[in-house]
Order: sequence, then structure tokens, then C-alpha cells
Amino acid sequence: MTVRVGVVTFPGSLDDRDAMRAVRLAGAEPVALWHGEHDLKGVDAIVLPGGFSYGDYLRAGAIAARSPIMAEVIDAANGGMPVLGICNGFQILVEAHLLPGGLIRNDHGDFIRRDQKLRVESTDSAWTNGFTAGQEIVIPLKNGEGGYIADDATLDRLEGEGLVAFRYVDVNPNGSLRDIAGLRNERGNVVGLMPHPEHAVEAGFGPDTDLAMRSGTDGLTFFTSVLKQSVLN
Amino acid sequence: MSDAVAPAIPQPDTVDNAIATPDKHQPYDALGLKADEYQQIREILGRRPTSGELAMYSVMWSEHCSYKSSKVHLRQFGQKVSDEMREHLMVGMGENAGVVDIGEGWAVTFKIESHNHPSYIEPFQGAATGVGGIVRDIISMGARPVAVMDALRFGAIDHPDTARVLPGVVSGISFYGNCLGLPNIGGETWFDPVYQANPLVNALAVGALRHEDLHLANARGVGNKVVLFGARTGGDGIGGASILASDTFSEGGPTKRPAVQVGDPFAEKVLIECCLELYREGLVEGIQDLGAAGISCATSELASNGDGGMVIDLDAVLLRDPSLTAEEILMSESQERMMAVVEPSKLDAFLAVTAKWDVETSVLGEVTDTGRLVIHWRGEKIVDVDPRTVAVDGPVYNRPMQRPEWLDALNADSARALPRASDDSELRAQALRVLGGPNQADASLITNQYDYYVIGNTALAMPDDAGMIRIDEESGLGVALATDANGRYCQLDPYAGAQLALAEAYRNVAATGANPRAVSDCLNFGSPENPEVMWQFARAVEGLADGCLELGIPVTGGNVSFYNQTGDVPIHPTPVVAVMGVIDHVDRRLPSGWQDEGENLYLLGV
Amino acid sequence: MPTIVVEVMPKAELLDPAGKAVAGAIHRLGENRITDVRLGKRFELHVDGEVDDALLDTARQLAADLLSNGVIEDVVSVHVADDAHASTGA
Amino acid sequence: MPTIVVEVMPKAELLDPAGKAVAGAIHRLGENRITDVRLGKRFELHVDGEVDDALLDTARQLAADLLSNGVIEDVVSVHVADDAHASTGA
Ligand SMILES: Nc1ncnc2c1ncn2[C@@H]1O[C@H](COP(=O)(O)OP(=O)(O)O)[C@@H](O)[C@H]1O
Repeated sequence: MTVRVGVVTFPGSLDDRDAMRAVRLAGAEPVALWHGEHDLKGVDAIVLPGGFSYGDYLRAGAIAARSPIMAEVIDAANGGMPVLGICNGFQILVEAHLLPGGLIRNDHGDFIRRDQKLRVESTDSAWTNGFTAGQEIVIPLKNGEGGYIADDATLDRLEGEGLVAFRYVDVNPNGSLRDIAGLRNERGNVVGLMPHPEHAVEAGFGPDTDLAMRSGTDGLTFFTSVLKQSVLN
Repeated sequence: MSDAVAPAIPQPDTVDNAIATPDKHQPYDALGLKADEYQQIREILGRRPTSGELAMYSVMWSEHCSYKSSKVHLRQFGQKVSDEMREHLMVGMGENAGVVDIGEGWAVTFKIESHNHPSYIEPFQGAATGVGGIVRDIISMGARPVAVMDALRFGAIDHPDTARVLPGVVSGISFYGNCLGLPNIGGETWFDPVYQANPLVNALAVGALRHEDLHLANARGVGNKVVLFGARTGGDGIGGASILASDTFSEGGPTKRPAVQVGDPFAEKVLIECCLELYREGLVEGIQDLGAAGISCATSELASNGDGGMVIDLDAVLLRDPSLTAEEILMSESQERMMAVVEPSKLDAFLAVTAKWDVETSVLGEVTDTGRLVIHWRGEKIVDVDPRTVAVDGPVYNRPMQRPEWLDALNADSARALPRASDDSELRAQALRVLGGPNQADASLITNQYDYYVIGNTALAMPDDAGMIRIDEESGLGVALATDANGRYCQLDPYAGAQLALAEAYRNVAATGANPRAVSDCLNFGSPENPEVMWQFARAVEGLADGCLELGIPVTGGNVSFYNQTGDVPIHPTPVVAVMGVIDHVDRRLPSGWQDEGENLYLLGV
Repeated sequence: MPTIVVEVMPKAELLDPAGKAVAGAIHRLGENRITDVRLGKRFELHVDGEVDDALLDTARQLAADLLSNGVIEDVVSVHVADDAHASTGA
Repeated sequence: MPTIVVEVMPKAELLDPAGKAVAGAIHRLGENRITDVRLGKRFELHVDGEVDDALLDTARQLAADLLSNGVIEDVVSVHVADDAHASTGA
């Protein structure tokens, strides 16, 4: 049975088609979901893609987090459905309180695009189980408001419970506290991160690697992980 | 406006009124019209223009919209063409953007345009709205925009004003392009004090479409509805119109009319998706973006290119600022708006699509066969013109030209006169100085702010010599683009300089493995009223046209930007040339960098 | 037209890089009496009609739920503007 | 520690995309008495020592030159915060 992965399009979503392509390349069936509806169309997992939903003028992700479909996404996530938030999707998850903390303007003030090295800190999640703990991967990062902040107590709890899913390696591109690039929730079904795995799924269009330019496909594992998980369930 | 002071009720200057008061003084000169141009308008109409008509003529006959000084020269691009150059051309010069067949049922449309002056006044918004404008040109052809590029010229890198202009321009381009989700796949950055108070911000957009999706901007079909959709109309960019407003208002009229426009890339992104859905569902007959000259331009051009007549009710325009006068509404340059021609039977479906995307829409009027563009406001007829006299048959000038007297001396003063390095260390110091110059420096401070990953089809981008985009995911068909210019060569010899820019862009595209197929250009020059500048312009156009004929690729469109000068000092002539090439499979692309150890290096050419 | 002003600031105990950048720029201009800067938001909500208590309550609710993110920001004020402090709405 | 508050708003006659987006969100939540929203900035300048007239003048100057962009924004207020309206400085 093919696994069906929903990709939500909000007004201002940009990487929705890329996320659908990534789902397809991983062997699952992408299903387009619309922000204004309450219908999850019976999908097995959900991706909240990157972009600038509603222009991100208020706080990144803030308005999208209050859209009709998010009521369903929040319920589904609380019920255990795998949900991945990429960049703006991560911001939406945070604004929807599915993950703690907040994302603010990069400390240097500018939008930045770079091929970013990450360390996988937690493989106990629906979207990271295909990695090995401590594995270093390279996937593109592109954001203006990617600085992760939370108070010290929250940060300590995240560390203590192993909920930091990804950390920036070599360069902290946006001033994120404790180099946090991505988080998972306690249950492991919800994962959010600033870098873009869906831009590292197809050789020729991904980040540069030592082997060849634009050959990086480390992002594919996110999508194959959820496939494996969904098939097992 | 606060409620306390009720806005004065503007008295519309009606057509009847214009007939009744033939001798009323009109501020045509303050609107940029010359006395003979104003006289010409009076002759065309057989009476004085209403202030609304004067607003329309003044913006549409401006250099920017009418190409009145450049037209006689630009004709060469259409004349110096061979069959080879026509072979792939689906839409040539004169439309919003040219369209080129790239095979497999696909076509590509691309164009480069300037936003120089606004970017000096307000770098962030000026550059941002420059990207927004060129992208709307691409959408209006029926294409999905797939990438942008930017060619930039700044003053001295260590000048304090460059520290204001450069970060603003770059973050404006970054903000708008990134929010639209269009990969930025390349461009140029150049520093020279001649651009100090007149930076150049040229933005390019490229879009892809299936052959059958091609749309042209025309208003055909009597009874078809004329619909305005997108952002509301506000007082943006109508500094000039306030002259008319103060003429119309007896007193207490609006005074605060900003010359700058603020862009909303989110609104434009939604507009793109909305337009593409309208095309897909076959709900529009013709479509036109609103840029400079706003509704004046869109109505007169749509009507001119179609059945020739249109009747519009200006009260139906949704306003952001209800105090706008008719003249201001006609001239407003509010961003993120489009005008469409829609069959009445499809209007409901059209409105359903715009509602789905939360895009505000209003029906302004309809297409007629009267040959007249008639505009009503507050129940009165305020415009009644032959639209072609506004949009097409404007004034054309054969401006005087003169080869600059200083040119020979400048050419004679060559590098040969400079002292040679006397020893190795001096040579080393000179080489390092050249390599350390800002124009050789790594551009990543700029390019790192641009997203080239979005859409997932970018095969080449910075730091490669050309950008490359996959158009068809199944077949791998793609296009490569490069932009180049060198103002210093053009200052020495505008004919050869333009050809060098063309040759460089052509080489940059060819070096990726793509076959160069078409050209767009943005011609940045000083004042056309300066005979030396006009000579430079004519020579550059001739050089470019001859070069294109030689290389066998047509100019499909572009943009002329005059009046780039500080005081009386013009910038170096800077024709920016963009070349687009086709590659059957992007997997066969060649990047600029070395890929593996042990590869051999060859130097080709002379 | 009456205006409700909502003021939102980053929480004092959290990082505010934007404010820090402004403070740095002020110090580079030689002004050192200003030790620290925080950068927040100021919303003007233009109201059609009277501002009654119910509407002010609604505004407070909006300020807490939508206009600020309680995890990283504080609402420092919700008040009806006296004319001096409101920009003129178009 | 005394605080000088600087309030900056987008010019009324210009488009304010941020305010527009927020107004849209408020309307979707069903609140239509709020017709229009403008979104500006609120700076808190924390001062070491007394705020005298000279420093307030300096703050006004900074507000005009650095904290706002006169082409598209207006400084609507520069004032010393009463405690109620300032977030607690760290
Ligand atoms: N303003 C810009 N926008 C986008 N890309 C740029 C810009 N300036 C330079 N680039 C890109 O940076 C790279 C290096 O530029 P440049 O140093 O001008 O290259 P070259 O000297 O080889 O022409 C190229 O890929 C170019 O496309």
C-alpha cells in the first residue's frame, strides 16, 4: 500500500511543490492539502512546507498557525500522526505550540542561503529514524528568521529529554541558541527544522558535496524515514 | 485624512467642461509635456484635454512609457533580422515580453528592466518593486515565472552613500524575490564612482509556458468585461499627479502624495498563483500588468491592441485611500495589480478564482467597438480619446546626436602610457591591487542573500558564469541565462562596447553547454537631450543589432532607461545584455569550477 | 477614527539581536548613555465607531493570542490612542 | 533604569503590507469593527543615569536619523516611559 503524505499549501507557501517532489522521490504519494479547508484527505503523514505564509509580516508562521487546516493538523499531531515542519513549517509548528520556543530574525539581520552542515542529534522520531545518531549531513538553509530562542529552563529540558533533533555544525548561521537547528516532540511524531531537506533529494539539484557539485541527497532520508515508520505501523 | 477636515469635493473636469472652457490654463509643463506636445494633444482631441486626459497623455507620452527618443533607433532590432533569428520567435519586440520557442512544446519568456531612480531614493523598496514589476510582465504573457537575476551598478565601494544604497538594494531584491519563491540564478555587481548618485538596478525575470498557454495583452470581443484585480489603488508614485490634484481642488486638497511605492511580495505571490489558475481554467481573453502609468497604461494599451474601444467607470476602482482624485487614480503606480478582459459568461468563474485566492477584484467596464476609450467618474465623462493616440502614436523624436569631442583623447590615453612594473615585487603588488579591487571581489556577500534552491529546478547558479533552470522535469529540457555589461568599454566605444557585452553574455551561456537563442537588453544612458549621450545610445543600439545579426539571435524585448546622470554628468553608457540559451538536458551542463583533480586546462580563442 | 494601540516587546530575559544591533549602531555614533536597546512592535488598530470596554477586551484578547507570541514576547500595553501618539490613518 | 521610548509608524499614505496582513487575520477571526491595522516599531532605549533634555534631544535626533527611514516612516513619539508602559529592562 502506498503511503500518502499530505503537503499543506498556505497563501505564500513556496516550497510546497518541492516537498511534493521529495515525497514522490522517496516512494510515497504526495497529496495536496489546502489551508482553508478542514480536510486532511486521509493522509498518513503531513509536511508543512517552507515559504512566507501570509508574507510572514507579523511573526513568521503566526497567521498560518491559525488557519482552518491547522486545527486538524494539531489534532492529528496530538493523535500521533507524523508531522514535519520545514523552515516556515517549523515556525508554524512553534506558533501552534506543537513545539516549544520561538524563531526570531537572524542575529546578523540578513536573509541567508547556504549549504549547511547539521548533526543528527536524535534518531527517535518519525522523520529521523533512518539516520544514525551523530551522523553529519548537509542540506540547504535559507531563512531570514531562523534564530531559535527559548528560556534557559526550556532549553535545559529540551537537552535533557533529547528533544534537540538537529544542531548546526561548523557555522551557526542565524544565532540560534545552543546551535539548535531542529526539534522533535516527546512522542517523536512531530519534527521541525529550519534547513530544507526537500532541497537535497535529487542529485544535480542539491547542495555541493565532496564528490560532485549539487549532488547532495541527505534530505531524502527524512522522507524515507516516515515511509518506513508508516509501513511498520 | 482625519474626519475633522472633510475633504474638499473635487470637481471633475469633464469633457463638456473642457469644451466650454477652452482657454483654461493647464499645467502641462509641470507634468513633463513640452508646449508642442500639449498643442499636439489639443489637435488630436479638437479641444483642450480634460485634466484626466492630460494625466493620461503626460504619463503615456513620457520618455519612460513612449520611448519617444529611442524608438527610431530600436527599430533596428526588428529590421536587422535573418530567417534564422525568426525561426524560434513566437512573440517579438513590442509586447510585455518576447516569447521564444525552446522545443518540446515549451516556450520561454524573459525580459530585463531598470528601476534605477526609485532605488536611489529608497533602495529597499525601489529594488523590491523593480523585481515585482518585471515578474508581472512575465505573468502577463501567460507564463509561470521560474527565475530572476539582477544586474547592479553602485558608486565607489567606500563611499558612505554606497553603504546606504547597496545593502538596501540587495535586501530589497532578496526580500521580494525570495518571498515570491523565485530562485535568483545570477547577475552582476560593479562599482564605479560614475554611478554614485545614480545606481543601476536592472532586474530580469524568466518564465516558462506551454505554447498553447500564450496570452497577449489585448481587449477583444465587444461586451467583454474589463476587470481590475490585485492590490487596492493608492496614492503611490503619483508625485506628479498632485499638480493636477491641486489644480482640481480649490483648496485643502490632498498634498501628501508619495513618490515612492511600497511592494508587497506576498500579494504578488498570491496574484501569480491566481493568474495561473485563471489561465489554466481558460477564464481570461487578454491580460495586462499595471506598472508605470497604472490604469492609464493598461486601459489604453489593452484597447489599442484590441478592438479599439473601451468604456470604464473609475468609481469601480477599489481604493486604499478614498481621497484620491480621478487623475490620481489614472496615474497611480500602486503595485501588485493586473487588468484582465473576461467574457461575460466566464465572469462568475473568474470571480470565484480571485475569491479563492483572496484577491480583491472589481469590474471596471467593457470592451466596445467605438474606437474610443471613454472613462466616467462620479457620473461624468472625464475621458474620451482614441486610445491609440495615447498608447501607440505618441511623439517620436529624431534627437540631435554628436560624437563627443573628448572621445579621441580618452581613447588615446591608454594603459600603454602607464609605467611598467620595474621588478617582480612591484608586479606582484600591482597584480594584488587588481585582484583586491571591489570589481574582482567575491560577490557572495550579496549572492548569499538570494535563494536559488526554491522550486528545485536550479541546475546552475552563482558562482557559475550563467544560471540554468530545468524547464521540463521529465525530459530535462532547460535554459541558461547570463547578463553582462561593461560601461567603461562603452564609454570608449559604445558600438564595440555593446557588442562586447553581447559576446560575453553569449559566451557565458555557451560555456554551460546551452545553445544561445535570444537576447533581452536594458539600455542605461544619460539624458537623450544631450547630443553626446544620444550618439552613444545610437552607436550602442547599432552595435547590439549588428552583433545579434552576426550571432543569429534576436532581441526579443527590453527596456530603455534615460536620464541616468548626476547634474549634467551622465553615467557611462551601460547597455546590460541578457542572453538566453537552450539545453536539451540539464544533466549535460558544464559548471564553471574545476570538478576533479588531474583535469587539464586549455586556453581557447585568440 | 479612534485607534487602539497595542505594544508588544520581546521578553526581557530573552535575546533580542535586533535591539542589540541598534544599540551597537548607537554606540558607534558615540552615544554611550544609552546602554541597551530593545526593539518591539507597535500596532495601531483603527476602529469603525466607538471604542467600548467590550472592544477593548477583544483587543486585549487579540493582543495576547495573535499579535504577540507569549513564549517570546510580552504585551506591554493596550490603550486607546490620544491623538498626539497616533499617526494619522489614511 | 529610565527608558526612552521611540515609536515609529509607516507613513499613513503608503501601503503597509504588514498591517494589511494582520487586519486580514483579524477579520478572518470574525472581528470586523477593526477596519484597518498599521504595524510599526517600538524602541526602548535604556539609559544609564538621568534623562535630561539634552539626551531627549539626542534621542529625537537618533529617532529621525537612525531608528526611522524618513522616506517611508514617521516618528510618532519620543518620550520617557512611565513604568506602566515599559517592559522591565533586564
Ligand atoms: N547582483 C548579483 N545578483 C546575482 N548574482 C550575482 C550578482 N553579482 C554577481 N553574481 C553572481 O556571482 C558570481 C560571480 O560574479 P562575478 O564575479 O561578476 O563573475 P565573473 O567575473 O565571472 O563574471 C556569478 O555567478 C554571478 O552570476
